[in-house]
Amino acid sequence: MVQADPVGVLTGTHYLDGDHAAAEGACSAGCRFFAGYPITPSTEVAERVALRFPLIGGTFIQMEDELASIAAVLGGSWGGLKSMTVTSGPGFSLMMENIGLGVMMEVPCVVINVQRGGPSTGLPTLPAQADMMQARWGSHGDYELIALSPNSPQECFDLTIESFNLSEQWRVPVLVMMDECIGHMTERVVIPEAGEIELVERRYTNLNPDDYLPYKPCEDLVPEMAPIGYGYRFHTTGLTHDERGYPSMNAETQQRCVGRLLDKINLNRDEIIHVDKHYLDDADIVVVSYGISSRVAIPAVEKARREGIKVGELRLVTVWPFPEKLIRELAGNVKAFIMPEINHGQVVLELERCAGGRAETRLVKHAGGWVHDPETIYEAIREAAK
Amino acid sequence: MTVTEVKPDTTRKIPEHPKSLLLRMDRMPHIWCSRCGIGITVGCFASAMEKTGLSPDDITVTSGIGCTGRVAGYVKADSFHTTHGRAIPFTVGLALTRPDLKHVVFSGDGDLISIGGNHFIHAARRNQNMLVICVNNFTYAMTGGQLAPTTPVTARATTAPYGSFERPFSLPTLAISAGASYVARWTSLHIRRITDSMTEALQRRGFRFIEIIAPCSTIYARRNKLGTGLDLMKYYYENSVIDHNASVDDLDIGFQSKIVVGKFVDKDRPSYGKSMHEHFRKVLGNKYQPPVSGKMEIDKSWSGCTESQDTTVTDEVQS
Amino acid sequence: MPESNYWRKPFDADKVKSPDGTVYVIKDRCKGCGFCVEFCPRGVLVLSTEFNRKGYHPPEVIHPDRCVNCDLCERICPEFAIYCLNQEEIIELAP
Amino acid sequence: MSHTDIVISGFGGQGVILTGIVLGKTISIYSDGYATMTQNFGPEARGGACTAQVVIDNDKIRYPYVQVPDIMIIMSQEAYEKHEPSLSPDGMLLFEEELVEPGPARDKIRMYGIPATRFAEELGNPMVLNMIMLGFLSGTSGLIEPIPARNAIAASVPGHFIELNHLAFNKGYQYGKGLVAGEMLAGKISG
Repeated sequence: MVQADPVGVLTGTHYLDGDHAAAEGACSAGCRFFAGYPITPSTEVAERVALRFPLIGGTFIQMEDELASIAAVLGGSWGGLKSMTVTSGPGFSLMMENIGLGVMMEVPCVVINVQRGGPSTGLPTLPAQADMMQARWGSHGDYELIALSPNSPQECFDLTIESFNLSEQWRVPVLVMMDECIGHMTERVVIPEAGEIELVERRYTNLNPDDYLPYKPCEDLVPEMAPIGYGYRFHTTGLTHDERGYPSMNAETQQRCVGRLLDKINLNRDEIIHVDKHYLDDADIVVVSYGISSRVAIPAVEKARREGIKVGELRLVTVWPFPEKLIRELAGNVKAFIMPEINHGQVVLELERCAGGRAETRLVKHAGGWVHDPETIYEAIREAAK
Repeated sequence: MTVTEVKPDTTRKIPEHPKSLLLRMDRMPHIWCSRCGIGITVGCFASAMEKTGLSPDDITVTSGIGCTGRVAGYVKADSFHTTHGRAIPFTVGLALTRPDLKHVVFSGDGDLISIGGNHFIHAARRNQNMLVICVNNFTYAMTGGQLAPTTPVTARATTAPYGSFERPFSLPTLAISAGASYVARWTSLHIRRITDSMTEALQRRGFRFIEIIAPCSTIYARRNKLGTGLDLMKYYYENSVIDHNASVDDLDIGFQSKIVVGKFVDKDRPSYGKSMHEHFRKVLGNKYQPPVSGKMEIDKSWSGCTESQDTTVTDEVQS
Repeated sequence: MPESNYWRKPFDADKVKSPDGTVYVIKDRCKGCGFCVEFCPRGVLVLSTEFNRKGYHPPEVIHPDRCVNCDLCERICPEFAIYCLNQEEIIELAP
Repeated sequence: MSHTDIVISGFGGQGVILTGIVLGKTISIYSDGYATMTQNFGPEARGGACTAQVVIDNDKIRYPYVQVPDIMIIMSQEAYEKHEPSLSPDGMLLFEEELVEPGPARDKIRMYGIPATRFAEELGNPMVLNMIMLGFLSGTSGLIEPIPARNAIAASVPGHFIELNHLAFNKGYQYGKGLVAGEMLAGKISG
């Protein structure tokens, strides 16, 4: 852990929307390369980065499209700078292939998706949480990555920094799954002193080039990186590769290569996953939610509590990897899970799988365009309590 | 003098291949077919590297997908084999974060000009700092011979079984009109010219483009009944015309027509990074913080980057 | 195999002392394209009748004395399977 | 500061969003409360109708949108027609009186009009109409105090516009105070 560079940290109390707060999070986290393409409702992130980067030693480039943006971000990260892009649904779809390349080449980088209603052009200016499964499965092949879900402008700042830390630690693209409501919601954002912001820096090898294998993992299953131009002369590819980074297209290497990419996240879940718990100790019913829906759920939970219903709230700060162990534990103790999502049932599928029939799961769905009415969630709690 | 026959990696008496410092000889034989021209261009690149005196640590090589997309895997430098069409934008990231290095994109016509065509014109427009080498064999070879944006009219492809009727792109024309600062075209027979162009272009800044017409023996030549790659090499000999001052109208390539080659553009135009730097310095004055680089402040004798940081011993591997 | 038609003989060829070269062939890397044979300006090479491990006919040096160490075979070989060195280079490159 | 839902609406160019930002800053940075501002953000907002919503509370705000507006700041007829029906029966309607012709008051709704655009022109810049409206909010409702509001304005507009915006705020504030004082004198409301 090192402390943030004060140059990028706009210490103070601000009144910012989620998009601008995320941009400040990137500046504070030491992100110094940004490539992006304008798309509503994420553009304000790029705009603020464009404004700020020339003042803090960053390089901002507006690329020709989202395909180029994510590719440039991967290049920028290999070039040695913390790199980020930002987009929304249609652009996120275009980025999918190279998010997979980021997973395969193990490139630390951050992708912010300010979610809007879909499919296709959908609702460019209105919120949804309908890209959650795309975040999980949108690129082809088996993979694991990390997705966080902030629920306030303050968290857009905090979790963007956290995303950079996670991506450097686990050498994986980290997705910040915001939504239009959070992105365009303005609230107080406190940016601390640089000395209070802890950053994870990239783990470069200290082996000699002759001894270095680019994809030989350490104990935590993460291989160390080599900087370019220092004699390592490594090769990296999106093809299935061996520890030398050379293509090796056979079933055995595939198992080893992909197996480790999955294991490095899955076996380290306890270290990666972060959840918020409220009133879980005596809960019969647990409302499981993430992002803006977690904020909207709280008034409903509190109202039900006041009426004597034993309901708790579990808020997924980390949505992917999913807190499977915790859900399995809870499923043995509670009667029902309720999940409000601004989609027609995505993360709830994972909830249901982990509940394994031991607790009922109920989806409070919403097609997007607005957030849930807390009353709807309250009704679902009452229904489940019957 | 007698013929000396050498097997790879055999006795220590035999000298190494002269290019073994620059190419990954541990990966030879490579995947390219017999009579394919790509290997020639890679050899020329290695020669150009020698002529410039650059170390492999001074360059990066990035490829997309396809036959030429495999070049990155054979060059003994930090090398990136990326996704289809995205070698140029990937290199935009590399070039902007490591402006101290030379960045080379080495890929095929389908990769760079079809799926990656938008990136090509925009990188040229911005004069992004990279040397783009395109091996043009008029077809998608790795996927089995489909129509490419370079396939000449009447040439056959698996997806144009009755011959192509689409007007192909002339790549130098495209690069020139998009604003590239260095544009040349050669065939794979012009080994010394290619080497000279690469040598020259490696030493320039901005967006530099070299097209190399090369034979695809197995797919393009066979489907079009043109003999083998050797016959295509002979065709290049007989039909290529060097004209450095050719007008863009002369640069179109018809089916087995003459091929105008040469160095068409070589001009000094500020690169993207330089324009950015100068613009901000002018507009922002001393508020401007020049971009940090990903280059690490360590001299070349250093043997590890993270001695001061916690590192995990790589010997203890779980896999 | 006839000598190449594609490369003219320099007018001062007899006056200039050409450097000697030694041709090396990594036979099993060769894919028998024939480029080196076809384009060698001095007709040093022919394709041999023997097969290498992959079933290709690698080149064979039939006129070693004619080699002037011009490097053309090395540069035009797509397989990195042939190269020529002069005496100094051999000493330099030998491990 | 009890829970208050505020809608600010007008047409693009009137500074609706900035009004929301300055109001939110006044509460959440220069006072002790919490304020969440959201905006109806859509292609139709460009030059057309424009609305900002501010939720104010003395506790952390969960549900971010306005549910039943307690206060409305209305700067166009279109905005009046669109939003007035949702105003709380005991809410407060503040309107630009030369641009909005309101219907009769419903229920216990308190209505105050101000010729803000004319005042802004008199101050030399029609763009400061929004800060006149904000001052008017302060003067009529007491929801925000002038000092934190002036601080929030100073932190939100370019340096050379601060003074003008402060003047605009004061103009609206005084006018609002005057209207309320007049009502009290007339015995319409009690202090």
